Amino acid sequence: MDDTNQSMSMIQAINSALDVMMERDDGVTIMGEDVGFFGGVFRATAGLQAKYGTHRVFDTPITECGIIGVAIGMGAYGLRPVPEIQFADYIYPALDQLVSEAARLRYRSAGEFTAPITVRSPFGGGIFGGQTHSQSPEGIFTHCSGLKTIIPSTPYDAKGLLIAAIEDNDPVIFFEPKRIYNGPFHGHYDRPAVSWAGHAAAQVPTGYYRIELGKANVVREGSDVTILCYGTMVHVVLEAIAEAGDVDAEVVDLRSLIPLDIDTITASVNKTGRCLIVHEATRTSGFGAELSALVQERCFHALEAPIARVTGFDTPYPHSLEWAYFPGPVRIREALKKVMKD
Amino acid sequence: MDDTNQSMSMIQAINSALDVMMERDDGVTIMGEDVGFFGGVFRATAGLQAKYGTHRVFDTPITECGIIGVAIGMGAYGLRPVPEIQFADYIYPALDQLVSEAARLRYRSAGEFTAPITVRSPFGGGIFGGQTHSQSPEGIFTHCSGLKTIIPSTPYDAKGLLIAAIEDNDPVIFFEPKRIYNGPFHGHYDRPAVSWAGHAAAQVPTGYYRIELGKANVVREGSDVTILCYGTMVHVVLEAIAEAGDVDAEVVDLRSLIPLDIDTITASVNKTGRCLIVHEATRTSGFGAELSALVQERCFHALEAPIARVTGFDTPYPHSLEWAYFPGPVRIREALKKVMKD
Amino acid sequence: MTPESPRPNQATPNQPALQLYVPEPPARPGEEADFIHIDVPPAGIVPRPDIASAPADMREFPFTMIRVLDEAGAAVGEWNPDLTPDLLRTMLRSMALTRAFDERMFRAQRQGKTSFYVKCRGEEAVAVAAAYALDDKDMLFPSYRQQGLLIARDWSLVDMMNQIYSNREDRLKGRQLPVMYSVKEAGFFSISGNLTTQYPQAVGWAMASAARGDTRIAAAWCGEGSTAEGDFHSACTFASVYRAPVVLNVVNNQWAISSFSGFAGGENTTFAARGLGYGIASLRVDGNDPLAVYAATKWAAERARGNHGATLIEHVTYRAEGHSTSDDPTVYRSAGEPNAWPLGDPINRLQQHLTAIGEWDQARHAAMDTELAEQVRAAQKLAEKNGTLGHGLHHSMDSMFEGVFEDMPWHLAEQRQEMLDEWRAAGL
Amino acid sequence: MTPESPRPNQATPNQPALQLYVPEPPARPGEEADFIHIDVPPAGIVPRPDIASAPADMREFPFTMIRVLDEAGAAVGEWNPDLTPDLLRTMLRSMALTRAFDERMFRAQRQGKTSFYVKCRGEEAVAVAAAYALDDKDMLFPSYRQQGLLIARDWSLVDMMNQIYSNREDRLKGRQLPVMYSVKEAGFFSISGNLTTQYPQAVGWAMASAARGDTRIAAAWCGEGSTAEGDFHSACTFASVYRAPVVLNVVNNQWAISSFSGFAGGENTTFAARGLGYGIASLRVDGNDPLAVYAATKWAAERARGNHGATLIEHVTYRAEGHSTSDDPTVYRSAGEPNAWPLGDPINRLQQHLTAIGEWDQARHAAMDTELAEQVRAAQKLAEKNGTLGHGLHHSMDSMFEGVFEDMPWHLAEQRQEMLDEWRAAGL
Ligand SMILES: Cc1ncc(C[n+]2csc(CCOP(=O)(O)OP(=O)(O)O)c2C)c(N)n1
Ligand SMILES: Cc1ncc(C[n+]2csc(CCOP(=O)(O)OP(=O)(O)O)c2C)c(N)n1
Ligand SMILES: [Mg+2]
Ligand SMILES: [Mg+2]
Repeated sequence: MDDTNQSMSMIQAINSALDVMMERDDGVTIMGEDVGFFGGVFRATAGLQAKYGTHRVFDTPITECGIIGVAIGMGAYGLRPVPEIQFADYIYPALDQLVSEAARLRYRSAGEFTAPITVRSPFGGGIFGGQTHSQSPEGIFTHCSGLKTIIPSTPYDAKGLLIAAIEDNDPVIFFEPKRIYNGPFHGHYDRPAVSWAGHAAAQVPTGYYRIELGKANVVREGSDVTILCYGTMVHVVLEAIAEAGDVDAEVVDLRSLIPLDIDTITASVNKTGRCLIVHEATRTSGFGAELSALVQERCFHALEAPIARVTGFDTPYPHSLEWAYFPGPVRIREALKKVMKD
Repeated sequence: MDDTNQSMSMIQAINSALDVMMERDDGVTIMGEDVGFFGGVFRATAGLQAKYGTHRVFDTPITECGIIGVAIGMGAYGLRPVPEIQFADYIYPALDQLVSEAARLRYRSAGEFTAPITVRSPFGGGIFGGQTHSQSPEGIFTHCSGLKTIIPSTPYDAKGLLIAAIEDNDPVIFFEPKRIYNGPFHGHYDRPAVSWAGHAAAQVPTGYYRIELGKANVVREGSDVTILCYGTMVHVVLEAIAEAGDVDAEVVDLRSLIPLDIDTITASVNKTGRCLIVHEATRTSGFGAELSALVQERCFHALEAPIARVTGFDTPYPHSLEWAYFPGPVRIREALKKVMKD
Repeated sequence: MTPESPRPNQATPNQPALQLYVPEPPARPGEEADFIHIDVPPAGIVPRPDIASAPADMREFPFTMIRVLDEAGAAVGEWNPDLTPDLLRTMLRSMALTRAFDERMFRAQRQGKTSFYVKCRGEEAVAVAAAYALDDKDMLFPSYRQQGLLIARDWSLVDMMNQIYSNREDRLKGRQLPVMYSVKEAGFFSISGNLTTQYPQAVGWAMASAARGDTRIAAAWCGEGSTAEGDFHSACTFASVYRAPVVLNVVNNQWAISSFSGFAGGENTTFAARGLGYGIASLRVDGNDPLAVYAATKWAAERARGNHGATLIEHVTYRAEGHSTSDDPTVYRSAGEPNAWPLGDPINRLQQHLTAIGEWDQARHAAMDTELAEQVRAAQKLAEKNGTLGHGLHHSMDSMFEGVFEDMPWHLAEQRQEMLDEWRAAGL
Repeated sequence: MTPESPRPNQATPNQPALQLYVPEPPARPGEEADFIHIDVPPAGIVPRPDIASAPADMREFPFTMIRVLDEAGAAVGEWNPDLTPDLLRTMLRSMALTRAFDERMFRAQRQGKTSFYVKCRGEEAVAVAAAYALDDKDMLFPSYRQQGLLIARDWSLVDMMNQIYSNREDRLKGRQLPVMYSVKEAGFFSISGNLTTQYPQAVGWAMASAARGDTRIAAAWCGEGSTAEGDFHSACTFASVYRAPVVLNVVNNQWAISSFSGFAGGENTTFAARGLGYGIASLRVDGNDPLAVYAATKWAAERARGNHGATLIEHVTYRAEGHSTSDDPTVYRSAGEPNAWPLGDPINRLQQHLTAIGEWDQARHAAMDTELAEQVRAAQKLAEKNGTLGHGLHHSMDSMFEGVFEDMPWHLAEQRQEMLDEWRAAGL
């Protein structure tokens, strides 16, 4: 482990993770729409084609089905493809290749063939992107056996988790909360944007390190209530707690949805007796439902109030009404009050 | 309403629903792989092409994406397409057209264009169909705003619900539990198959009738525990209760996942104080998770024990190990014991 | 490499090492632009087949280019549609209005009045000329870059701007990204943000129209990059199998964001050739020649109306500016490209033609430009009275819950109430 | 019709009513079979281009048919691969073994020993001849109907049967539907139940091989019906763009379950023509002529090895029996079809050729058939010792939870425990 630290934004940390892994493993291959010469519409792959060549970093035709299908074939050959889906909203044409193929290849071939691919994709709202640049489809992937689903919330985690995902021999869906690529976002769209500079988790080692998949991070200890969240919402939740002032909440940043760190979750809820779940995705059958089910199955007798969910509403993502839709500090604060009262 | 009744299997009831609707509304148009001359691999559309012509019942190229995309266009024109996806396992290539297009067309065009399509598809296991003829992907659709998801458990319900689905002006995913097309199945694969003949719900009116979408059916009243289930599982659950003997369970056949009959569910759980959820789909992030979350959010103070789930395991559907995978009477009975004890 | 990955087989004289070919555009920033790979045949040389021709008898059409306007601005050859000067002027005006509208809305985005805008500069003929070649009642399934269709169909600029601003008069209630119009009244289908999904939908609409004995046909557009999506293939397959009355347009503007057309397969054949694979009649036209676009569209429309099946048309054109307001093309393509582009500008070319036939002059053109700029400015003023994005007037927050379904189910009603309660509780 | 649906436009002399065309096969049950639409050119007339030919110079190949064996059983023309009698006999034997295996396993399914089986009768040449034309180390991405590949690569019949029986020696642990083999050792990719997904995977494998400077190429197979899936299009697009060293085979056996090839677009052009659309070299061969299949595959393989790019090959053949054990073709197609089929039977044709050149005779053929039947019977006996589906020996129930991931996560371990506890509690 190289322990020189450097201040990085999340996008820089992701770029660094890719760079480190391309350097270490010549099977790591990046592909996707506009990821090559241009370096990606969010610049995640900037500079990598120039450094590693077009054989290892290349633009693709605009077919998400093809991108994933081809990546699976490359993975079966023995490479470690890291395909990018330009926006998570465009992952659906690839769904069959992901859930029927990548997710099941190891199983159905009894380990003869595997799909060690890491699918990177920016997800989530907060950028006025409308219905097709804002979605949070992570719940779907958590329902499909054979896929891991990872979502970082800081530059440090993004790099360590992405490296672990690429090294993983199973397919990983790596959703990047695009709203916090360039700075943490606390949910107040009307306040000036802040950058990552100065944030503790923006101090990122320049070299190789990994964060084990399946380990949550308790980003704030507390005794009143457990808040389960991930991605952008971690920052919004922290802001809401700060604004509420009077609730000593424990905040668990899941980081890994599958595999889930159930021990950290149950330990926390057993301690606090209350639980609030926050995600941007639509509510019904979102990952929050699974979290709620798991928590009540395991912490039933410890629970003092119903587990509550603050989520995106069950509508398509509405362009101009984004800030009513987005689960911001107001909604979280109000939900906290309710959970504490019940 | 024509009130001549006739004994019908589920597949006959579905065929009858299609026939009745094609007769009543010349916009109803059936399309899909092998649905035309052949009448479908399960015979659901048998005889309809001969009766209504190739313009209204036709075979299609093998592209689920195309089938749904074309159906959406026909729906936007003003027809009421009823596309068939041969097996629910093959619906993924159509996912983008379903969730990004059909589900959002009304919303994004503010009602100018709609997709009044009913997507029929056989789903579920129990037929030694292996990984790609056995899946239960309903959970995914319940997560996507703008789609209704319907699952019948008897011939009577299948016809009434399918008619209501076709008449609905929004897109409906209509999953047909193929294991019970030709007879109810109680979960004992090693006992002789039974036919629908003689089953009360196999008495089906030959004419038009509808069952409102969004209304559950309490198929067994009871006071000890509420069991939420749908499709094939309704029959397996009833069998498990009969075998258990000592539990007075109330069985709610949801019939409609979206919209959900929340009032019937909460009334029942508030009465019994216990809740078991049963489905064939894989557990994590399945619709059972949403049911569990909803029930604990609404019936928290009435609950005497944790809500439990009996589901398919989180693996691909294993061909030869089907009867260990399938949530049969043994598993349900054991879960019931646990729920009653806790 | 994964643990189980094998070593590559050693190359031998009989079996040389394989090599991965990765396309490269002719020029990157700092290099000289070069369109030598685009073969430009003289105008007028391509014959015009009968509209009932079998696709098998038309296999050479994807490999040439239908061009009507020659270098001097004369309309020549069998494809010359012989339009009246009035119609030519109307087309010129619609193209110029499209461009004026684009300029203004691009600026509005830069001024923070909206989140997003997409121009079609250089590609105006593709949409505008097609609109005039089709019937007003034919159904259009566009991508985000065919605003010219709406403008040619005389749709209200204010209405379009209301959508761009997501303001209180936006008929789409602020739900859609700017430029994702939906105008049923003008036969303009709701634009999707997901590429090429409109293609099979257009085919389905056309099949429905045919099944009902209607006379209306459908037309769809997608970019050359978008042809790679599976939806394109589904659409072409259905269009071929059922001989659907649909015109499938591929707008080859050479770029898909930063990816040149080679990444869509453009190095190995034309995009019109895609149609050959399905046995669909396929034409390739100079997309910056409004008369050629008009003529090809007319041919395809007549073919469809005569129950002779679908046509695929590749329009060879050039995206003269960035992909959208989110894009900066100087980062990935040669700055010299717009000038090196061999097919000129569609507005200039029609202007030249009208001038050549004595039906137009410099002064009238300048007057038109001034008038159109004024028209757009006036429309903008009206639209902005209804609000701009993030500034004041918009649809009510709780309208968000409407229209997901025809009737609002309980869970949405409950979520709406939850939202209203939270606001109230928070004192907002 | 929906509430908002418009009335169709009235037809006029200028605008006749549109009609929806829906394909119909030439014959249905009770009608006389007819393959007049399949044009069969004489053997030997198609020239053999250089393996480095540009696709643009080969555009006529999709519209003819490469045939080597003439009616008398002579091998003629430029495509004659000049194989040794030994290799010809080996090919014959593999085809006959494939057929014997099919017969036996079909019967095993009928006897309730397994849930499902798929025969390839009449199509044996497509897989077997290709296997010999490729290198043993080339990677194969088959559909469920290319069991001939495995047999030609001398894979163990017992191992295949173990899979079909899902028994305790099934290397796939009973997880997969019968016939969905996976044999890495034989370069045979895990078969998917979802159609055409293997196509882009094959292209990806080939691209990886090229990127690594390997010498191994890939080959994929799908049915003509499966060409309609978006995956086919993605694969062809990638194969074209990156000139991937891959052979893409379309097995046109005229039927996709009950749908004749017209529903995949076969009425309007050939399936080989699909390749034209991408600028991929495309060949169309008599799929029941083992020498033609061999020669075309060899050409494509050499082309790929020489870094000249991908080839698409349509194999014109006929599915002589039902789709699978779940299917009864007499319900939807004319009973006379197998006899009317103009390209004969691949085993008969190779037998005829070997006999014609004096390298084979009736007696040897009969002896071979007897020997192969015995070989299959013996294999079956061995396999059945390991169990048949639903009868005794199989992998342990809890093996179900293994191999979902490389390492079992807690939730699967917990579910496994739950299952075991439930059984125990139930006294099972
Ligand atoms: C399914 C999907 N994938 C990716 C995108 C992102 N995207 C938007 S526009 C675009 C490029 C399209 O290029 P082209 O089809 O050539 O059309 P043009 O923009 O040139 O008009 C891409 C990749 C998308 N909108 N939808
Ligand atoms: C994605 C998907 N859709 C549908 C099916 C159902 N299905 C299985 S085989 C088949 C027909 C395939 O026909 P073809 O491609 O011609 O191959 P053949 O069986 O003739 O070899 C169909 C529709 C499937 N397996 N996967
Ligand atoms: Mg383009
Ligand atoms: Mg076939």
